[in-house]
Amino acid sequence: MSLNNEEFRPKIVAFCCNWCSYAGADLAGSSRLAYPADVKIIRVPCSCRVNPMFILRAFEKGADGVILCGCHPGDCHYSTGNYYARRRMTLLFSMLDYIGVENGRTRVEWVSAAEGVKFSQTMNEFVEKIHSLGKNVRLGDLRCRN
Amino acid sequence: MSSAKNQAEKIKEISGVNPLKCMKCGKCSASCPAFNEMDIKPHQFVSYVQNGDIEALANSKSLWKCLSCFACVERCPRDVQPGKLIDAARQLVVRQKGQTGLAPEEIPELLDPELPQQLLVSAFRRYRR
Amino acid sequence: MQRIGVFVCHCGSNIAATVDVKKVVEMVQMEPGVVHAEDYQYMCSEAGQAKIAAAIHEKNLTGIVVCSCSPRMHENTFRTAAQRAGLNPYMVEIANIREHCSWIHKDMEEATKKAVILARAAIAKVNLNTPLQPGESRVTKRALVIGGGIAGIQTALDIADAGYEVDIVEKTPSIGGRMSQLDKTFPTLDCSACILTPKMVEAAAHEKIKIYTYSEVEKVSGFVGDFTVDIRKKARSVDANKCTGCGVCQEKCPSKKAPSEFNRGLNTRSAIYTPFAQAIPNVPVIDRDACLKFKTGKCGVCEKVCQAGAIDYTQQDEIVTEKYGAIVVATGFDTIKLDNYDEYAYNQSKDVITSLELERIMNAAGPTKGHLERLSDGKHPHEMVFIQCVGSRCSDNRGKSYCSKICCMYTAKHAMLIRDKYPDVNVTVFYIDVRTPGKNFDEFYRRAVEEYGVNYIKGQVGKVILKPNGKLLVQGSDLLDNKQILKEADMVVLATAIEPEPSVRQIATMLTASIDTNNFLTEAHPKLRPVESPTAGVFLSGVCQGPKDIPETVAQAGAAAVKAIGLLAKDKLMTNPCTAKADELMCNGCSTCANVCPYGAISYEEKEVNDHGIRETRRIAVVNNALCQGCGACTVACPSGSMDLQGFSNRQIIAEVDAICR
Amino acid sequence: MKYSYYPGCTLRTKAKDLDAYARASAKALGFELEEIENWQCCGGVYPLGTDEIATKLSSVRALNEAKEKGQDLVTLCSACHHVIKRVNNDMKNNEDIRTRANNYMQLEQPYAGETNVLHFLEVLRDKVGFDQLKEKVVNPLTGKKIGAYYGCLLLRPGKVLGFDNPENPTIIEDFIRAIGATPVVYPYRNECCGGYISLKEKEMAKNMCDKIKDSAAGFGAEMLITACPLCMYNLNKSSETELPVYYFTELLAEALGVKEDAE
Repeated sequence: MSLNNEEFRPKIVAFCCNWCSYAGADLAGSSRLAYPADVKIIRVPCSCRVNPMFILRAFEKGADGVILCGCHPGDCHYSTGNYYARRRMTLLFSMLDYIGVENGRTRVEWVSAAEGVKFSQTMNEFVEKIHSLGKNVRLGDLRCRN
Repeated sequence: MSSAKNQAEKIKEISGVNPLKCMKCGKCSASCPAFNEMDIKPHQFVSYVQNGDIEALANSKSLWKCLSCFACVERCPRDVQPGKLIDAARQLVVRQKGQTGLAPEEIPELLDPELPQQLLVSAFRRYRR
Repeated sequence: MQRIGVFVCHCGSNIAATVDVKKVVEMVQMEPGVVHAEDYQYMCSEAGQAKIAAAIHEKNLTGIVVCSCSPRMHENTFRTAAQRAGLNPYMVEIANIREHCSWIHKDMEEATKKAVILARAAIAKVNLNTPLQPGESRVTKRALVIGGGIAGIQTALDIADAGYEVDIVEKTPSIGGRMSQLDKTFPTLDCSACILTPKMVEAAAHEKIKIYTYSEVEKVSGFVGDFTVDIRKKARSVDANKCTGCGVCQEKCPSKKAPSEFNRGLNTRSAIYTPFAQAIPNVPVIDRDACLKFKTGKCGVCEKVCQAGAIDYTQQDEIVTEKYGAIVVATGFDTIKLDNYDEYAYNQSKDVITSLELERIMNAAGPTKGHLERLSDGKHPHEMVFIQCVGSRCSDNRGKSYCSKICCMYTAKHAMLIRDKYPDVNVTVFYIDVRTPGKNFDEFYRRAVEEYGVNYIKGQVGKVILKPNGKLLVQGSDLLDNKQILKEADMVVLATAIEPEPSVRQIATMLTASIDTNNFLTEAHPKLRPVESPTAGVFLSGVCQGPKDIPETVAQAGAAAVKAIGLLAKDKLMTNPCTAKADELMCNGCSTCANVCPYGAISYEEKEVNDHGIRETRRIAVVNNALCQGCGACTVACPSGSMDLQGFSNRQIIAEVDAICR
Repeated sequence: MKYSYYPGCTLRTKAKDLDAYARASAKALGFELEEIENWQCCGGVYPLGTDEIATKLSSVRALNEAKEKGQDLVTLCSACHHVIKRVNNDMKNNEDIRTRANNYMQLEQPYAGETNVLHFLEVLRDKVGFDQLKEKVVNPLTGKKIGAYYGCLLLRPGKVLGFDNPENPTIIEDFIRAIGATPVVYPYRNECCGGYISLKEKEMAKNMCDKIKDSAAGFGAEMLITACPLCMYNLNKSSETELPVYYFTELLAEALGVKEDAE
């Protein structure tokens, strides 16, 4: 447990596909649907562009949660990309669980360009979940810690 | 007794209803079989709660006329479910004021040989603490 | 090392009110590679762009980060500005500090912190950007319109008039769509058929337009400018080249019990049929589910009576493959099923009907020959009640959350027409709100009230009750009078919500066009690109994009046509340079990438490579840049890490991750 | 087949018929109703308030007992069915209520809505099957025109009870057909009879019952059947319209030829 009394502000990386979820996040923005500033979005062309390595990297660098958002199944701009993403992430998440990064720290969610409300809700829920899990220390590089 | 605003909040909490979802279509009042017996009509419950006019609700005849038949709950197109608001208002009155729609001394003369137990049981559940 | 300029936009107060832009400028200056940083009120303005150009020249910038609105909004603006100043446009990255920051956060300190982090991520990425050159692809100068209603017809006519070939694919036996089912149109009460049929004829006669009726889109591949589409021409069982359209077969057909789709099932039609008299083409189809010849093998009457010898029971479905440069979706709508609204007794009484059914009843070619009568007993009604918003504006999952938009106006039209033709009929309308935004619309509604004496009651109906005497009792609210009303009626008409024609889902999937939770196709931008799908080369026409009336549909159809023409007019298209690329030295030719590529863009070549001085021939993946759409599936599948995506490379994304987690 | 069975207070007293005919019919149809031990009254009214826990516990006890036996829980009285089904739904879907109720209950295994709650009519429809029932009928009630009176508690809220289409139900009509009689469909069959207020609001209850009976009679019904003792009492007591009301189980027992067994 950390001894400092500062409020825990999780670091959360959200990978969003350009066609659905990034647009959904834009819609959440233009509709002023708030979610915590802890979430930072990285734009990728498709959810299938997200290499499991990116997620491991994020945890290694101190992320407390990583969420991947793509188009709904069947609606992928590239037809099948989100299916690849789903399979890859299912595997990765079970492995993460095995090495001690709780399942709740990772999530895959389908958000369409029209679902600003869903995007905001999802992020709020996810941040809340990360808060309940607390700081992620498992994959952080101990040698980098002061 | 706490302020009207707190009571309105309490009613929202007990009922789980968000009155802001109401679009004032009146389908609840159009469905209510007890409409003509009510002084405050089902669709008005929403605005009374919104405006915090709880005193009027508490004194309303409607609390005791609602049949809990869920017609308004079933048909409400906005999922507001006014029946739950009415029930929560009744709960509030029963709990806080100790007021009831049924006094024990009234009961003997209301009884008849065929009266099913559940009617008494439910009357007590509904009308008394 | 890059020389990066960072430009922070105030966006008026949109950003500056919640993000301390000066602080962002101050903070990013410490980032590696940054040699210039400034803020300005409107970066996208002429003056803002000039600032970028000036900085490129003065500071010899090699990369740009603009902290502003979403890249979906102005990425192109800033890339073009950079290009004009001599920089490769792909050296520009956007940090989205408006939609993803200032608009969703309230606390200035927090929002500023986040804006700095988003800027850092973009800077980290630009540090690894490389100049990219877009390729070129060809444009097939022909358009496909899916759906042959008024939207599709209008789009096709406009594209054809501009000189391009257009094919219309319509799944029913005739073009015409919903508009052909309407009796009159608001707010001028034109006869619907009178204004529609000339357009249908014009489309059929146009030398640039080819119409595939009784046909469906089966498969779509390719991309903007170069789509390949399989169209299934369903077997008509009638040879269109021989048929003269005399109609004798329909008259003589002994199987007349199939419900008429055109009349909404209110009456029946023969097994061999054209949906309506003005059908185009005027060639019947045999409904094989209803035809005795197909069901029992016995009959063959139509074949015997056909003088032209056009009947062909052996006809098979046919697949036609065509190339198109642009695709316009115009699939239209249907009314929702009313099974969730049995309180209105639609399934219990024949005298409770939908508004579209009333259109058919009012129409001279309809099931009652245009006479207003109860379908239960054929009697003339004296009291009619209209119920608005049936299944619209519902957030309880029973109906649709949206306003269907057209119902208020067509109900006023129906009420007016009935009062005009049958002054003895009293008309009552139960409404929640009367919504009439549109030219001459409110005046139209007021005429229904003031000149025709239609009785409007504010309040929804709770239940329609059947009486033993065959009458209906409508139990509704009168909110202005605070009363519950019991109104006796002979007929009840439900203003039923409309929804996108259900087949649009499959079509959207084939086109990889996005669709919203209500199955309406999503536009590329809700305000600025309302007739384009986010999928390049796909355009939207009519109700498939959202509820609209005829004038709006026609306007949008024209707009979609213009966008399609704008595309077809080009000889070449610039392709997206953010394509996959294999590192020759790392690739071991395993074929994993080709297996996941949805475009078949990856092939393998035997190529001579120089691996640290060793020259040898290896099997290496080669990406066809014209086919690659840049999804990146191959980059993750690649076991050796050879495959990477230009513009979204592994190193770039990892740099962003690192910057965010720092 | 064995089911856990929750009779409820009224079936032990004023509505013994409803219960006895049901048991006799069940036997004839090849299933058994095993009364759960020490059941307590469900309270007669589902407590709508989100903060009410104690009033839901008796239902949870019954539900948990069925769970422990690995049986579905069958109810007969509309009110009991309504209350138990809704409490079960809360236990399944409402984390807050589930946690608090389990804190009170101190069960070996927490209860989380595992039990399947079935109304006797649902057993007939979904487990026995109306076609099967039809085959077991020995005294078909041919020619009898019967109106189904559903009332409110069995049907609403439709999303929770999932009993039948709440605005146009067919289960009792199908039942009537299965026992050889003719169903009479009338629009007030799912309108409230005012049972809950019949204790004090006599006039109001009378109006409502008259409406229902007049409508049914108007469409040609010779009798009504119901599953609810409260409706039965109210329709008989509050209305002067001559239209007999029976429990559906009585007609079932009659059709199956086991009516005497029950008496």
